[in-house]
Amino acid sequence: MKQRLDEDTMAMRAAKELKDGDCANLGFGLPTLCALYVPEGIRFEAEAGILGYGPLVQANEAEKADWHYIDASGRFTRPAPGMACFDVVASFCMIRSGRLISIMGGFQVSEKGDLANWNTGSGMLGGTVGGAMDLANGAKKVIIMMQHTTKDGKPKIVKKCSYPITARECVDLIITDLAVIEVIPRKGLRLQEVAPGWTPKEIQALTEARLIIPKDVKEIEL
Amino acid sequence: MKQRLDEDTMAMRAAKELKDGDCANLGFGLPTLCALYVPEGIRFEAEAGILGYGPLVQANEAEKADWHYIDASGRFTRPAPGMACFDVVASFCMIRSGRLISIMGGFQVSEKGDLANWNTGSGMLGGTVGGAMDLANGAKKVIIMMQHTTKDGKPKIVKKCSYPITARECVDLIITDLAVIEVIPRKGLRLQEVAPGWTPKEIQALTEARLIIPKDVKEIEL
Amino acid sequence: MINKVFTSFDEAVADIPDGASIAAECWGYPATPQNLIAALKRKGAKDLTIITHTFIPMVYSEEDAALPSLLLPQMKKLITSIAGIMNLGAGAFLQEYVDKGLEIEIVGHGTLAARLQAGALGLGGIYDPIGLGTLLEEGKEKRVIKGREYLFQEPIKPDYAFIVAHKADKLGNLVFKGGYRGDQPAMAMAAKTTIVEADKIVEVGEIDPEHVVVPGAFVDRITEIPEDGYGTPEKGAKLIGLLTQISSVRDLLFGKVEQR
Amino acid sequence: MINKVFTSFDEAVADIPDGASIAAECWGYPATPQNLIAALKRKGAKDLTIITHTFIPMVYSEEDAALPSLLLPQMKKLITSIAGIMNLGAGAFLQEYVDKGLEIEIVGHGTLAARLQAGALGLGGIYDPIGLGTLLEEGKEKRVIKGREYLFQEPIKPDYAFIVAHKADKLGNLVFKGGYRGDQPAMAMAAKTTIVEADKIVEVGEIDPEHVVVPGAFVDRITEIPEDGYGTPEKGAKLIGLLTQISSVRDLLFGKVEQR
Repeated sequence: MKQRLDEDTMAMRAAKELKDGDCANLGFGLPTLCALYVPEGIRFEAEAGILGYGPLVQANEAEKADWHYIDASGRFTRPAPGMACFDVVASFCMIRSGRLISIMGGFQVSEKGDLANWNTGSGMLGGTVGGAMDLANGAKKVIIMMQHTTKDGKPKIVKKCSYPITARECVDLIITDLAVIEVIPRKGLRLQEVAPGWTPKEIQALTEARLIIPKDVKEIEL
Repeated sequence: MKQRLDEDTMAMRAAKELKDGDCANLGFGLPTLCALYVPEGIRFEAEAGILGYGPLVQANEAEKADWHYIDASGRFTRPAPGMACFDVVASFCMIRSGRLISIMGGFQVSEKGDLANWNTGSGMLGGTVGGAMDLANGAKKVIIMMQHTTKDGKPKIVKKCSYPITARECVDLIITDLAVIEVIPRKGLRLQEVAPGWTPKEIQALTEARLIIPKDVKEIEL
Repeated sequence: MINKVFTSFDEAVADIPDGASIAAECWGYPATPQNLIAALKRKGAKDLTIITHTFIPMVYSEEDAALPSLLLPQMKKLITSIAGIMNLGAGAFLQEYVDKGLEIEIVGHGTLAARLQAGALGLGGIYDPIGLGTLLEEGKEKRVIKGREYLFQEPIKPDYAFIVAHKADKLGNLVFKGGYRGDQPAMAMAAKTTIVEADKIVEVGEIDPEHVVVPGAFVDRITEIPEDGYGTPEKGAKLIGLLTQISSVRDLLFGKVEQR
Repeated sequence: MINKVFTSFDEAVADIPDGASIAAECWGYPATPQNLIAALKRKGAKDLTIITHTFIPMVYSEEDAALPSLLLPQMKKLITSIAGIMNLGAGAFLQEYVDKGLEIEIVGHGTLAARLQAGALGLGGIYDPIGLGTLLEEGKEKRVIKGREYLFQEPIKPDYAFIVAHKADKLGNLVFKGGYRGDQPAMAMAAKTTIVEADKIVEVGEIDPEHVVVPGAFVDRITEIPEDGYGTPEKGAKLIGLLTQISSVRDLLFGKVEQR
């Protein structure tokens, strides 16, 4: 059976979207991994008000964990040269004004680029919005990292989100364990890259939204 | 002829309104003098974003003047222990939220406590508003220090301001070279103290607005 | 010099009446004014409105930490951007209180910050671009300004702010450490009365004027966290040890980057 | 590392087009990004909108200082809270330009700060309590919210902010000195492009993370003020000497407290 990309490979592919000088906010879960695979010169932002924090503290060095230095997902980081601490008002000025790249997880992305990633549908208490709506609306580029399908095999890239949305027409790029898909405003979803061994047709079969499939679809490169 | 209070005496009287722990913003001109006559424990604020600056630099020590440390009137001050520097947004949060006492100059105060102190009436360019409206609306207490009459003897405490106003019903206390007058909301102006040798009747004669004159009007004490 | 220093947390919160609104940070676990929260629990004021960025359930004993959720039985309303962490059971732990009448207002975090900032500036309202087309637009006035749609949002002006600072001088000038600033400067500026617990209270002059984050004019009462108080480094280390024994929390704190 | 450092003020402003809006502080005399202003004058971009807290007339030669008023011949619009200091002739010096079509928008200083902050947060507008019943309410929408009246105010989002900082590290993290912060953090956050002139550019790591006032993400270009530039301590001292020879200015700077 053909393999899907593992989480680290997805993170490596997402990390490729970040260039020297970029500032990025890495969302809860999967996106956190990107911090491990970026070149020098990228700074990460945490909503609490830290830009440019250092490497994550790993489980086997828990004694180094300091609550004062946490990333956007609440994981322990470390101070680093060039870091800046600020308050949440400044943090959301940064987030809302296109100064950051946002890499977030997703429950669903629609063919228009609507994002659902905060609420599983059981009313207001069915999720945690945090800064997700600000990032989705305000980031320079919104990259969604997620599995291509749910655990029971249902498409997560859909015609219309069935979960409550985070923001309308906000997603720029979707990176899944099967493909890289670009959202073209007012046109739809353009398949850009596929996981090794997968064909565009196979990807379309696992995608509810119709994909624009150009002739030059490549294999995902890292 | 009976004397009017000189500027220093007015400043001493105004300074009496400030108590240990108070933070105050001293407006352009006359109010600046209050800084010379307050006891310890009062901190002064400048809109630029300084709280608790040190003594003013005087003309005969101009070589000590440093543009980085200026008061609300743009005069040179000095750093002092316990001082805080902040930005203008924080400064106006402070000014607008009743955390400061404002001592300002005035062109006119009306019997309702309307203040005119920013514009001499020749349109928008007829004055400099700066932070005056914020202070007038937002201060814990608004104290106006001014001469009781204009240079040509006209009353400055009037029924209705003829100059464009700074804010409506904002003044709490008026300190002039003749009297101390309290603004009682929805009642009017209550004469509280008079300059030595002056009678309430004489003060009323130089005041267009009707004064409430209680039995216990005292001489101004310092 | 006027005395803002309180030696007792209980005294520092003694005047908080039933029905008061209180803003308190809760970021990570100990970026929380825990000692003041515990004192308010002891006092027992009722019908409180709590404004906090995250409302984390108590997954450990009250001896180890005191988060805003400790006040649940005393609360009438909760304004928050995170009503419980999903992986820790989402908002389920709140449902019991909602059923008993607790009102919950979910607000995006940036909007929460903007509303506190609006409160601090004395504004009557703001038009915010965030939340359009989502559950959070329900009941909000919409307005198109220069071709773009916005939602009307009310300012937040809490009666009290509980603040946890790194250092406070005796005039109330505050400095923070790392990500502990969070919403706290906006909360301190927006609140009518600001009460601080600081890792350390220092003398006037010990904080460089350029390094002050919240100027003393915004601070009314200061307390110092004692050695056996909540939020000390020792308690923090102990908590991490306890939390990493809960697998779902361990996954949150270290999971994805374990053994790489 | 991406290079934000420009060695020439002219290059730092080279892309500013006709019609651009520029926020620039002008507090006291040298709390002003004078070198960038002088460069913009040399460049000669037209139809500019200048946003500044104070618009002081040039009462000395261009060799000694470069204030926003230097740009008057290039301006279409001025947004300010102080259009000239009264004692220095009030707005009279502006009238000639107004007659030639310069548009002037007077805004209270707190409202200017709130509008910049609103711009930085991406808001569509704010309801501000200041200016009611005054000349400044003219043409503004009024609204009663919870029994109190407010004026609708538009956010300000300048195309460029010119910032004068004390130190900048090469990532653009900024610190200020004394009262020079002023409106500048809000301007830097609200602007699309932020250009800084700093007393000194330092290496990454030389500014303590807790002391940063404007984080580098808000800063696009950095220049260093050279020894012969505007705004150096030497030029400041010379200016004070010159200004105290003008009696009206001397009175402003020292008058009331002289010989006491």
